Amino acid sequence: MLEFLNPMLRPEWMISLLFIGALLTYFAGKVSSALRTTFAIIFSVFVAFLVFLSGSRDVLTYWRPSASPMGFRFVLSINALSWFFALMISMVSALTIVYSAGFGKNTEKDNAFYGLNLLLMGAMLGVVFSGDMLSFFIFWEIMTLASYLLTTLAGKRAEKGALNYMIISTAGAYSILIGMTMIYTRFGTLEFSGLASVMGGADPMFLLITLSMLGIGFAVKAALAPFYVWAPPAYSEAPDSFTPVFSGALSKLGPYGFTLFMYGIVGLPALAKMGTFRGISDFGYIIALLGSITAVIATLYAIAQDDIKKLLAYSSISQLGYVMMGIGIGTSIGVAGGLYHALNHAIFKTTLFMGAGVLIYTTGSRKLSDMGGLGTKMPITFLTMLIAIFALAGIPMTGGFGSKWLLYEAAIDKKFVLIAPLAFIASVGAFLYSFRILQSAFLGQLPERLKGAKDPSPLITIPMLFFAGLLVLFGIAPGIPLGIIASVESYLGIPALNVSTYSVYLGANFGAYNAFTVMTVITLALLVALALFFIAKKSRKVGQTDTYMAGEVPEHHVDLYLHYSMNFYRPLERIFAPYLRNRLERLYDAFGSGYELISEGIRRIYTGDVQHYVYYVMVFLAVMILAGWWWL
Amino acid sequence: MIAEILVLIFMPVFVSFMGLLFMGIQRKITARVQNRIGPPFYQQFIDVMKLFSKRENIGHNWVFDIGPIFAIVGMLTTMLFIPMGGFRLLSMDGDLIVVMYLLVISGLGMALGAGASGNPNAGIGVMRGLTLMMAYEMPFVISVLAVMVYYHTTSLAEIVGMQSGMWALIILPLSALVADMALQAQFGKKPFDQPIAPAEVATGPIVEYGGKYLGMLMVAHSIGMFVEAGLFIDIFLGGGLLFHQPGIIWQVFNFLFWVLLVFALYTLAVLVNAIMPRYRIDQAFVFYWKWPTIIAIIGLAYALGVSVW
Amino acid sequence: MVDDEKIVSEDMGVQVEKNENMEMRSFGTVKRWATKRSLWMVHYCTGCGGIELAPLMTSRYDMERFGMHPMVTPRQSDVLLITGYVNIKTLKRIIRTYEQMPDPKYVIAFGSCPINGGPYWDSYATINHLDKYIPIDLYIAGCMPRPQSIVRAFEDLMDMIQDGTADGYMRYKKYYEPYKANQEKIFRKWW
Amino acid sequence: MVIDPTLMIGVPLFIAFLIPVSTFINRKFPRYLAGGTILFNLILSMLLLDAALKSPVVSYLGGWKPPFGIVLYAGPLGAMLALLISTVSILTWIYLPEYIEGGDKEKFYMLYLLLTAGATGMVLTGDLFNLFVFTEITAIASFSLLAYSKGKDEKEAMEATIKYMIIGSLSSAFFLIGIALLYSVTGTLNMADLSSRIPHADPRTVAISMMFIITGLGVEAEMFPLNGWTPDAYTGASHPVSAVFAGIVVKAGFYALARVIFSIYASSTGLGIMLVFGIITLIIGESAALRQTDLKRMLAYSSIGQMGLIITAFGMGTQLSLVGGLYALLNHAFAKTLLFMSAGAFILSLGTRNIGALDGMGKKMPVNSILFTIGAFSIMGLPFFGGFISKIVIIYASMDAGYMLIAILILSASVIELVYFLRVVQRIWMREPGDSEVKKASNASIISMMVLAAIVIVMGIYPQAFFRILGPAAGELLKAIGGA
Amino acid sequence: MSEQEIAERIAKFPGADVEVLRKGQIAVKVPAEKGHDAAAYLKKMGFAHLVAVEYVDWIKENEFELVYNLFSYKMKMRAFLKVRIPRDKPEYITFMDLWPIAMTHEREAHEMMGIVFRKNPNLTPFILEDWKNLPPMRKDFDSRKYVKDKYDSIPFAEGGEQ
Repeated sequence: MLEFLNPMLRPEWMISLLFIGALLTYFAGKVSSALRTTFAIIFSVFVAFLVFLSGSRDVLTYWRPSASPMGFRFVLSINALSWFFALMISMVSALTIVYSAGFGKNTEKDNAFYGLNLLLMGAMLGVVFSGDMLSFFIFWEIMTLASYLLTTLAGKRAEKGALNYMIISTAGAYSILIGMTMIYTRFGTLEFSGLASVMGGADPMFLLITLSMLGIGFAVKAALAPFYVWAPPAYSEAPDSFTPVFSGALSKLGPYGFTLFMYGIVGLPALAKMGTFRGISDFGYIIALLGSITAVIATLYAIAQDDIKKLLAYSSISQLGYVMMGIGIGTSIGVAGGLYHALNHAIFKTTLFMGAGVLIYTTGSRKLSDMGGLGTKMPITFLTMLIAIFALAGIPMTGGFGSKWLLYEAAIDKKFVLIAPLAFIASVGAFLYSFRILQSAFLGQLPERLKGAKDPSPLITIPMLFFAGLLVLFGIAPGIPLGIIASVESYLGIPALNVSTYSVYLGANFGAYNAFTVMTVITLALLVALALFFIAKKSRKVGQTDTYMAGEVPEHHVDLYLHYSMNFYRPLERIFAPYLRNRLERLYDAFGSGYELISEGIRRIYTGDVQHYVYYVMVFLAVMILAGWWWL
Repeated sequence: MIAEILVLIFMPVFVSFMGLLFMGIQRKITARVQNRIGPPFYQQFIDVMKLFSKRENIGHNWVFDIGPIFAIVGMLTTMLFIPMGGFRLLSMDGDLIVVMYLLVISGLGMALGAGASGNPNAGIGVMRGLTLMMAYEMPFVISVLAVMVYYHTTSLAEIVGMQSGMWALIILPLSALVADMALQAQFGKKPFDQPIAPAEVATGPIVEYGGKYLGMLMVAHSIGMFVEAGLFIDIFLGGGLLFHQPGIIWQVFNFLFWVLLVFALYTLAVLVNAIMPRYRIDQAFVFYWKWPTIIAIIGLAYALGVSVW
Repeated sequence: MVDDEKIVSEDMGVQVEKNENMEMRSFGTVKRWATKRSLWMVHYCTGCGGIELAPLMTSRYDMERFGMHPMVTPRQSDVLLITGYVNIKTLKRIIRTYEQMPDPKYVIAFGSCPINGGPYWDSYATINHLDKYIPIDLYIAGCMPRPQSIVRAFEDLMDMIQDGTADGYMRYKKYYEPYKANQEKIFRKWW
Repeated sequence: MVIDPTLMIGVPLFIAFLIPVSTFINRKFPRYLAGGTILFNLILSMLLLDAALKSPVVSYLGGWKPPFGIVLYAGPLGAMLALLISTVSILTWIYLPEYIEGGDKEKFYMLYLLLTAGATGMVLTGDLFNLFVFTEITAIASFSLLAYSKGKDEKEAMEATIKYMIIGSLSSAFFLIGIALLYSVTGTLNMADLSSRIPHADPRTVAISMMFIITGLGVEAEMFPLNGWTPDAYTGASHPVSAVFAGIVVKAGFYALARVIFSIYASSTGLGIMLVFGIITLIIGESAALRQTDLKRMLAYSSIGQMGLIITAFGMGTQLSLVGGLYALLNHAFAKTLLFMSAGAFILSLGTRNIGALDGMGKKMPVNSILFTIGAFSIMGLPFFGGFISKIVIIYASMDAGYMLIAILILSASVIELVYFLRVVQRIWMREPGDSEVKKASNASIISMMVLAAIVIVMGIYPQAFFRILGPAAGELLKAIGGA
Repeated sequence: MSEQEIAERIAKFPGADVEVLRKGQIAVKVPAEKGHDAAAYLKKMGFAHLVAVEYVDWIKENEFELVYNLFSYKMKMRAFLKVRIPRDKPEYITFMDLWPIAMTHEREAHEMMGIVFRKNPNLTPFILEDWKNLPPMRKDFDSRKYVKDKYDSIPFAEGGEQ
């Protein structure tokens, strides 16, 4: 029935549709806000549907520009790997646009907001669909620019965060450019397909340099250990309805880059040539180690945050550390775990940031200690965020556990005794800070001013419910996502995972995880518990402030001293405070101000006194003549 | 197949019954330590009966009710995935990592319910519980990792199978020692019972739970006792399988020996509980992340060395 | 001292299930036995009797033999021990704690002060007859009863529970209005 | 009819001297006369470019053959630069009236025409001495234009002019010495003859003459040690004049340097010097701009930096790097002129050159802010703008030529550039404006700025059109190096 | 420093009638208007700690007696500064400038005895529950009558006899 869409299933169609859509939405906004929002939703959802339909059959499009000096052609291709990431990105961006339409605040900035959102979606799809290095770099730069402009829409508070984000990601993009040009000059071709066959032969030293240059660029985007400095301020200061895309979809391009270049182009055998450690490449091991270290550090920071968006920002960095750990461990289980966790992270982080947006919209403040007791007032938001937090913490009832399980299997199978404990501590820490959100925002005492809080408009809750439903579905049948990932792995040349709908068979001396059995046991146990619950007398519901306070009556006007959420993990913070004094931020600032001093020195060269200038010219001439004389 | 299902049904009933019995006996032992007569050994059953027969149960909201329900669900599910007393139950479908994450469900449910009660004491209690969990997870994970690395598998059933010759306790004594220290906090016994400290935070999370809620929590705790002890036994004490000859009699002996082991472990924890005062929460955290972690790392290094070499 | 104009909203207070026709339903002998054999108590040690409870818990008298256990929160306890003289301010807290306890709940008053005000009967602040405000199941006479008499009192309470005469909580529900009226005579509606 | 480059130079010169006479007809006449000639020059240069793309147009002044007569050689490079010069000067002519206040306008237009004629002459000439003559004309015109600003910043302009004159005269002196040395050795002044005779000449004097000429022209092309005059010149000049400086004068000066090194000397040491000093100029220009608080001074240092980038690109000497360098030259000419114009609009309405006063201008002068942002984004090299394409081509070229360190330095310099431009752009868009009312820029200036912005965006989105011209232009320069 | 020496030093204060009660305790009677200066004098001497402001109801002499219980840590000596004020209009100045804690003691004296302390900002109701009656510590307040008509008048909730 949808055959008529077939011609549209080509990558250049989707990207150009989005770019045109961006312009149309921007100018439609000048006319009427309703038109602009509908345009934005139509374009994004339609393209997301197209991406979904396109499936993972290989599609290649060539376009040779007429008079380019370097004589090459642009290539756009859909393959298993790019389709998997495109699915993730389009799903998150489309539904986030629907989500932000629900807020309905109509300011001049909204035209720019929706236009840039579509542009960003197009750029991200461009990066993922690009078949050659130059289009990859061009779309990468467009994506950085679009996300930077979107961050600046948040106004004064986002100024420092946006500038830092732009500087560090441009530096990363430039290191990618250098890496790419090194490959281009060595092999003469830009297209990934051409490179894949040739790259294997290169000498390990060359491979190391190029991969590390590219790696720096992708590590910046994936907020890996030394480069995550830009992430917390950027994620938390960006506009509330943009952060889901920022941390949900945008951050996935780092891992995409790593997977593409490490396994898609260089390939496992060539990586192995660079030295192996217990069966996996040294390069991969370093990335895995960096990933797990990032996970722990970011978790310790996240536990101490009171601002909900900053907390979620640190949590995204730590979860991305997990993804990088998975991709770093090159075995089929490791990469499957990494990719599956990237998908899970895209879903539950988007839901969490959407929920955070709703909370900030209802309570008007970003501090967790100002919220409280919204669980009963906003049940849908509470339920969706609860499921997302279950996935974040990796509770077996949701999809989140599957990816974490695969990561641990991979780490333990290869006896990585440094990565596995770090990962586990980060996961327990994840459970701590995710519960902090629940406790501060949804449980505890409901303050007087939030009495009127209720669930937001359906436009907001539908995307959140969709994502929550997806997480539960993955909890029951992890086979669906793992099936796609298996096809991606076979495309990348890694031995694919043997997957059935409910469980994964890893091999002889591995544990097993049958999601179906776990879920059935949980439901049966639930029935038993409910039965036990309903045997005894029905419980009588009492008011919220009717709690045991040593007989004291909580005076009504003293609103929130009953709500324990300020300094929730004070003892922990006190222990970790000496080690967590933002050393990395201070290092970056020192580097920045150091350079300012150097440039202050340089500025002094231009003294403004013409004698000096003449003196410079004469010295230059004298040196030149001597050099000329001596040389020739 | 029918035998399997029967075992699956009766095991939880047996475990909760024995759990309550052991808790009663432990109260008697603690009393004897304090040189007093102490309650009858079946006191725990009376308490549970009284709690369930309360004529009025006071609850706050539906999230408050979920607390105890989740606690029981978490413990029941975890229990079924741990090989107990010679029976493999469902441990073929979920390995050690699944079990470690399933353990978290009951803690999470309790935290949710306590938070929903709106009492600040509950909030503080939950914070202490989570901090304590993070504290003892570090050494516990490293010691369990040592075993997994040594036997090169994550499946509990296989670990139990491989220990038929020699218990892991003998091969990796340090890891076993650290795991036992962590067990003290998992049971929630004295030096590490900050979350439910009666004097400081009025029994922490369960301050608003009375009547049937408290009864359900007590049942959950009894199952929990068997889960945590059972986990330790499976990893370090060969799943309590002393006699390996075939035949029903040996299986019965094994089962009884396993029950004895659980009782022994729990008594050890209770004896420590009877005499030790309570740490402050940050002292407990620093305690767990200092010496037990160092010992666990040494054990891990040893296990790695032995397994790789 | 509570200033007058503070309007206390409805859900602030403790709702007690008011039904006048509360009679002794057949409250199963087993249930009564279980309640009898595991009495958890929260003790209101404002008066001088609180110190008498310490020897009860320690090895000499060991009330745990009867399954009794000191509990911290009213939600988990069955018995409220008023261990001394009661004045206006402490009466407020006693009433709130009493109402937060789930049924079936019993009250034991130690010493002579709750009976008739004891030596402070003529003070402007002392509550002379505590049972005008909350139903008391059992009094222990003596200007601070010795531990033996307290154990004896607990045994009596157990017998009363067994044969169903300890129905203070039902009387509170039955005569809820008069009790509340008396309480409001002492201090304005503060909860 | 045959397109004769001499018309493009002769007509503006003739009319330039006609202007003072024309004031007697009526007050307004000089402005339209100047505008008319520049328009004529624009059309002519378009036609010249078409012709030059097919085959280089050569014409002899006064009919005499090379060794004596002066030859005008208009290859694709020269024609393209002539087109660039006339477009920039016509757009500045539109932008002009609002910013030149006071007194005798016709003198200004005379000098303005002189400047355009001189620059066009430099670009089209094939004779070395003729190149010197036109350089002198441009220099004189730019001295007087620099000094031409009445009102409160007159003192600053005067000081800048003096500095520029001193260094300018020094540079023309060295240029002349160089030519004299060359003439003494080779006996001819025609570039084509020179390039054929230099290999047989005495290498030592050739080298020395090259050094002299490089120093002379280096001053015009803002190479590192020689560009002392640039910051004061740009800040001192009135806004349209600094725009013209960035757009025409420096470009012509650089063209002269490139023409000399590539087609006359064809020497690798010359390229090496350009490469080394280019990269130094880039780093120093960008770093100095980082700490500026004065908007125009920041733009001045940024233009030094960009010129450094162009010099480096040319210094690499491969076909790809030349295309990249030319693309960067075009982008810089248009974008920098746009930046100076919109900065002028800001400064005129705010009254101060301090960057701090720019807070929240996005709300008060939205159109001007958008134009400033487009200019800034293009210089920074962000996608959708010219700078981006030039950056990619230059980096590919430098890696191709094996200069990996140069590529890294270029990229880090552009990161620094990103920092100080974004600081200004963010100040404009993301801060709350003060409450003082602000005079809007006039429509004329907005139109000229919009045209420039459009060109820059087209350069970013549809680069093929420009590559079609730049390919043969780069080939022309290289061919001379490759062989006769 | 023995009691006698301290007593002589206090006696130097004009109009102070000093008497050593027993080891470590000295009583100082001072006329009402000199009370504040005497207190300042004693504080300078070393009596840094105002333990309490006690109040005695001499109903027969129709006077209230305010006893300022001062203690000196250095000399380990307690001094009772006694001041008499008329009973019908009991007013006195506040000692808050010397000892800030005096505010609470004076607040209690005001509630229990009805003595008004000028310039004490916080003479609001303190312990008693909305008290409409005579200040209770006064001798002419009949406590038994109050108990009879406040508490005994309340019927037994369940209708039992008195």
